[in-house]
Amino acid sequence: MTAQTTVAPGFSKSPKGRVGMLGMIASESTFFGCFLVVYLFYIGRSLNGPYPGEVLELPIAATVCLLSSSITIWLATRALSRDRTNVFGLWFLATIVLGALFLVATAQEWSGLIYEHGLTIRTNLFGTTFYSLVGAHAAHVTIGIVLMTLVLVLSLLGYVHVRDSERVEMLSWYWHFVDAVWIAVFTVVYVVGR
Amino acid sequence: MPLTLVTLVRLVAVVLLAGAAGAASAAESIQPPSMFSPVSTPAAEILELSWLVIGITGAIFVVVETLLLVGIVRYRRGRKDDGREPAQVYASGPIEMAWTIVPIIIVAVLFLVTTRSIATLQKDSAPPGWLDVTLVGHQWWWEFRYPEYGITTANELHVPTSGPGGGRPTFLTLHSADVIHSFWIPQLAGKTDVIPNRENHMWIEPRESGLFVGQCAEYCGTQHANMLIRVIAHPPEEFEAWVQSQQQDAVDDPEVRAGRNRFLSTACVNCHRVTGTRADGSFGPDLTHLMSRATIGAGIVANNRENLIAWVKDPDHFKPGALMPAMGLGDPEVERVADYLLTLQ
Amino acid sequence: MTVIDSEAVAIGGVRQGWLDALHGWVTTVDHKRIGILYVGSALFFMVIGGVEISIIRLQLAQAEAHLISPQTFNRLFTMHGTTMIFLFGMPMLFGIANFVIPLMLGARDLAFPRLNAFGFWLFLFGGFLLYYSYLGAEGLYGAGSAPDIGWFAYAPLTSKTFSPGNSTDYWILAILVSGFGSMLTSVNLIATTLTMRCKGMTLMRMPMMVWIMLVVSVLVVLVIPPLTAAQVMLLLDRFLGAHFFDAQAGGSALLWQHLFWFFGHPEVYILMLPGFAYASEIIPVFSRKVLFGYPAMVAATVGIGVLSLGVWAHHMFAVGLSRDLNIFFTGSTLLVAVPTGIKIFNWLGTIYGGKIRFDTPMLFCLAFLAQFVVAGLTGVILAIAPLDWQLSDSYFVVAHFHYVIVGGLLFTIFGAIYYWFPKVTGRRLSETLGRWNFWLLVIGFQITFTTMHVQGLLGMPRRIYTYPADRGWEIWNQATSVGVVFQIAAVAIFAFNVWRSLRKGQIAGDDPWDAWTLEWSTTSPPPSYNFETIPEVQSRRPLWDLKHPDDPDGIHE
Amino acid sequence: MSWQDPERVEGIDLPAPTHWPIVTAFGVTLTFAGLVTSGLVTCVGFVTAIVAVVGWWRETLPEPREERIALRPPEQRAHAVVPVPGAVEHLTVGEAGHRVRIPVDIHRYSAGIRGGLVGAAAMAVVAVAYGLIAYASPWVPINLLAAMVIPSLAHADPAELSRFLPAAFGLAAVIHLGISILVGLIYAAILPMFPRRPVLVGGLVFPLLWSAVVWSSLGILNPALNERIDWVWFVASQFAFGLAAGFVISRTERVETLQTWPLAVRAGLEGTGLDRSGPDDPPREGPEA
Ligand code: HEA
Ligand code: HEA
Ligand code: HEC
Ligand code: CUA
Ligand SMILES: [Cu+2]
Repeated sequence: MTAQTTVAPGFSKSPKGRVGMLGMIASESTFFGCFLVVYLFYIGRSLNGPYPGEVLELPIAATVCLLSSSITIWLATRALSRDRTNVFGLWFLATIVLGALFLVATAQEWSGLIYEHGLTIRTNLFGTTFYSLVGAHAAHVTIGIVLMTLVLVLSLLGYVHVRDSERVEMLSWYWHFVDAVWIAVFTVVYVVGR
Repeated sequence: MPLTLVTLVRLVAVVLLAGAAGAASAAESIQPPSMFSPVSTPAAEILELSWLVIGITGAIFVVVETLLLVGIVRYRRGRKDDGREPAQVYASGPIEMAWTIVPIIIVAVLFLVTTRSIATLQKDSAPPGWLDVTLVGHQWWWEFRYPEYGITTANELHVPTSGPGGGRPTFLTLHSADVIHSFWIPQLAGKTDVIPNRENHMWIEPRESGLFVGQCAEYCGTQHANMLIRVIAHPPEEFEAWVQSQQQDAVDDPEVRAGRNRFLSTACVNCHRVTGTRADGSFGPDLTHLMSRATIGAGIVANNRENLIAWVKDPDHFKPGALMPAMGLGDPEVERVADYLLTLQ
Repeated sequence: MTVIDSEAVAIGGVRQGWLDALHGWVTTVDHKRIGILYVGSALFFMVIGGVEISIIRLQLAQAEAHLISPQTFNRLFTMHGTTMIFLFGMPMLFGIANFVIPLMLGARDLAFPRLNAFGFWLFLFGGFLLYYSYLGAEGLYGAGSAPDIGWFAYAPLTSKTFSPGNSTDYWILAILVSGFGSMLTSVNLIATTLTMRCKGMTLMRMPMMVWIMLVVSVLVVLVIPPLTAAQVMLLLDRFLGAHFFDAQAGGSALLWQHLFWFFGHPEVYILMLPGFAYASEIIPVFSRKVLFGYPAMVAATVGIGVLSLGVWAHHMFAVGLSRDLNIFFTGSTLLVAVPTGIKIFNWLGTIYGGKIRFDTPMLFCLAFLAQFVVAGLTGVILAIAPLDWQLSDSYFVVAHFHYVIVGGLLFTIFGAIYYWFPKVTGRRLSETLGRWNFWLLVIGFQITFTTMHVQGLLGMPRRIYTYPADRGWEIWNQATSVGVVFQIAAVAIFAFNVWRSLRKGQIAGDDPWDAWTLEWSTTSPPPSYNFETIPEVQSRRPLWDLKHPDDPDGIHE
Repeated sequence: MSWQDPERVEGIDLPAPTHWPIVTAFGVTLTFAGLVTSGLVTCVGFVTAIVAVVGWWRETLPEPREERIALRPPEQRAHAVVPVPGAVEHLTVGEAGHRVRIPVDIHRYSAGIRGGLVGAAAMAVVAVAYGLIAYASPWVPINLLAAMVIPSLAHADPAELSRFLPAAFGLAAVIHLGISILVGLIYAAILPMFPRRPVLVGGLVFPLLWSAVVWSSLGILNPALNERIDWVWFVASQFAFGLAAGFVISRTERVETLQTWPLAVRAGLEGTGLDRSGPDDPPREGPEA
């Protein structure tokens, strides 16, 4: 009789969003997988320097920032699901700042590589694979930060509530994924690749 | 040979294909480049394996298509059908088991035999005593180097034959100067790609003398179609003679001085080599013994005065897109250059 | 909220102004209309791809012909392959899935309807971008040249050195864009299948088609990104001077091949599995028997999907892989024959004991069965590495894959169109014309593609714009070309049949084929909301249960 | 059926049509197209895409815009499916009922594996006996089997073949056991389809057929073996396998005698044709629902 009979059981929001996000993450994973494999394949095959061992340094600080941002975003989503919008905003801000710090660190690293060591994407295979892999990751971080900033602004304007926690959680999944990719990149580029 | 399944398949195939090939090229001298008329050890081994595979797949084909036909005929809806639905049968463990395992066994057998065949055919280095040839693929011609003899030639590969009591197989080392090509003479061996920044190998062992044709099999740009290969297998003595003639410096015939000078003062020398002259390019084929080759332009036209003139005037005439530019020489000059080229025995 | 009259938006509903109609189509998020858009554009691209190859066949009908220049020829086969795979094959199967799957699941739409529309438009604009290259890509010889690198675009032929100008970039970008579309649509299908099944529809009660499309979608999600990654690398090489595929800088030409075929091989199953899906729906209905061995079919589908991820280097047997790799990839490739065989035999098992009705959809599926076996067996021949050394890159390969793609996929696609056309439009396609279509296509197909095997065995490489007269290939090529005439006639009759039946076709009714899956329980065409109330099922064949309440399916499953 | 006759509902909410997807797609495509045409195109495309995405979001957040579609009037709805009881043909053999899983009696697959292993042992005994008698070495048949895969063995002399070679032994064992188990499984699956004399069929007919197939292709399958093979012994070893495996399997369970059934029925492929009622008999009624 009423409108409720018209709602298909499948139309409830949550599971399909999750499945969709998992699908996107799966495809992004194979995308990064290819760049990682190519990086591994080309290790030690550059015909000329600079070589990774000479110019790369462990980005410890950046890594700490990025990994800890996974914790802050988890705290943020938890706060939102408990309807504590202000706490949510704070943790979200923290996440954005940590992500931005990571980007700053990357930018510094790159400018050092380019201007001090003369390593560009054209220099050799190391440059080619390094900038594309790290760059692809940084691009994902940037997208994440833009999206999170949007959400933050909306929440400051009072548009974000518990009912959106599902969506914000999907965003956090994306962010966790970006973090996980960084662990792989870190291992391949800075540990194995040096 | 007893009349077995495989011989039967063989007979049928040979008759069919002989008809196929014969019908088309009755009068021509060139043997069609068919893998079914091998004259070299690897090609013959592959053909042996093919018979087995063709036999097995042929048998599967016959069985499955028969089952299908029988099914269609036997279970078509009859004229006087009562319109009732047939009994519904969901599955049958045993028969499914059977038709899973039978293919597994067939696949296992094929796999095992192929393993042996791959191990026999694929060689990574030349056994001692073999003739070494280095092959370089170019857009759209072939360069052949014989490091042992210091010879370089193009488009026509000369090798010795092996007799029944053994002989001298040829081991080819494959390189590319630009993009990927693939070296394929079906009567001698399977194809192997020719890849930049990578060294590949293959070997041939012709058991008959003669001319065997093939062509580049990997798409390599505009003139991929006209990157033909000619392999000439000689009896060993004849091969030695050929080697000796190739080791000579280029003929320097005073009668064609004019053409020679024109040639040497044109950009030809940047791309072509004629030993003993200042022509020392390697972008195009070595012309030192140009006239020992039966064709030009990687096998597309006969090597004669008329075609040489046409070629030098405008390579695009035979081979649109070829990487040799038209040099803009006037007609008489071209003819003189051609006369010079004609002396490069 | 205003209540909208459903008929106004239903397909073939009340007449609207054409502008309104157009607006309706471009803004629609209804899975059925998007499905129709997909199928329509796919057919459009198929005709384009067919015209391209017809020109090629004209050129090849004679030895040493000079009808078209080598450059034109190379562009034509590149565009033919690219168009047929990316702009005909994939969209066609996404289109049919779009229309049918929500109906089969008893859902109102896909999980993300707007994303669905987005995916479609990405594909279509990607296709336009590819064809814009004919006008826009200032290649080596001035304005206007399509890509000429072959559909698998092997490095280093695609590098700036060997492919100056922008034609290659058009190829990359167009496929990149439509690739995004495919990926989104697949994610959408996965989410729909996993979360929006109607009540009672457990995974093992889904129609076979849904299972297969689920596996296909997972494959798409996993293997399109490697293609995208490879294309991004190539773009970096071409635009920023990176060296991924640059042999001069120590880069590897084979890297591209590995990445491409890691995508490319699963891609061919992405194309063929939907064909299996249509056959798995059509053969039971027209044999009047339940699909034989459903669990085995599901297992085989998943098996094919998994195995297909580990066989890619069988396209690279001739590149000089190590012995061990050649042996490994021979073995893994051969293994695919096992689950595929299971499928073939299960379809045969379905036919056996049935009462076959030879309507056009069934004719196409039976021909598919007969032809696919040949295609698969030539695949097995190619999978034996030493044989592949002889046959790779020859017309035998061309014959093999057209036997699968045309003899298998195209036939099942026609079967599917004849099968679901009544559901989509409410009218049936003419059976008489359908038979003409079928027989002409069978004859044309056989003449064209059976002869191609011979050319390959006689040593004719593919992608050559001309060939010497003394090789013995000419009459075979002539036969191949003659077959195309029949195919053109078949496609033309099909087009005519669609055009005529849309206006004059026999009214179909809800369930013209006496079939068993949920899409036949609603009207033809279905209302935009698909079902008044969401169905509830007890078995794999809900309509069977309704038709034979004394003998329901569920207890046997 | 319940879901076939809907209660009256006012309408159904469906996602509203929107032009943002097409605009977004257009923007994205232009963004890429700009790379090969001009930067301006990229800019326009990018801006378009951003505007479209914002529009898209505004339409879907916080809740996606939907519109209510009126249900079609009842006369334009789908017809309820008409039940046709008793319209399905029956099986008369086996259990009562419309549909059964056939064949009814099957062997356990474990019996097949066991049979395969026993057969493998029997075959090995014969083969090794042959090795001892003909070459005074038990390793010859084993090495010959391995020669199917190892090219160097294919050209080995008798002395080499008489030696114990660990790699060849391992390989031969894997091939022998693997294929034996598979064949044992097939036996278990299809012996019930030949119910009259399972041991005769499985022990003699199949091995003979198999030997014939091997005979016709051994030259390619295993040239080394082909040169040295003694066909009498070979067939004997096949019989040993067939008899041992057939015996083990057919002992595990009694097979119902189905020899009056057509083969397709024995295989479990079809169910029609079992109805023994003649064509003139009236069609049987299904049990009342
Ligand atoms: C639609 C797609 C499709 C499908 C389904 C297949 C299916 C198969 N293909 Fe094919 N293939 C292509 C499309 C497809 N292919 C394309 C497009 C190319 C070329 C790309 C290019 O170069 O441009 C290609 C190229 C190609 C090659 C590379 C050739 C080369 O370039 O050198 C190989 C080599 O192994 C191969 C093998 C196979 C095999 C083993 C199967 C198997 O899946 C077949 C399995 C089926 C059967 C075997 C038949 C049924 C089974 C039975 C009846 C059971 C009993 C059988 C046995 C025990 C053997 N294919
Ligand atoms: C879905 C995939 C698909 C489909 C359906 C087809 C369909 C056909 N293909 Fe294609 N083909 C490929 C995928 C496909 N192909 C691929 C991937 C390649 C490799 C490309 C490469 O090497 O890079 C290839 C390559 C290829 C070649 C090799 C080219 C070469 O190597 O030089 C040939 C040669 O004959 C060929 C022929 C045909 C023919 C005759 C059809 C026919 O079935 C087409 C029939 C359809 C029509 C003819 C359209 C009907 C048109 C009308 C009704 C309008 C009227 C038409 C006219 C007036 C002309 N194809
Ligand atoms: C830019 C480089 C270049 C220049 C300059 C050049 N050639 Fe060539 N030449 C080539 C190439 C490349 C080929 C091989 C073309 C092919 O077969 O695709 C070739 C082929 C030939 C052949 C055929 C050789 C064979 O065996 O097939 C002849 C003869 C020839 N050139 C003569 C000349 C003469 C004479 C001149 C000068 C007037 C000249 N070339 C200038 C690059 C050049
Ligand atoms: Cu060289 Cu094709
Ligand atoms: Cu493949």
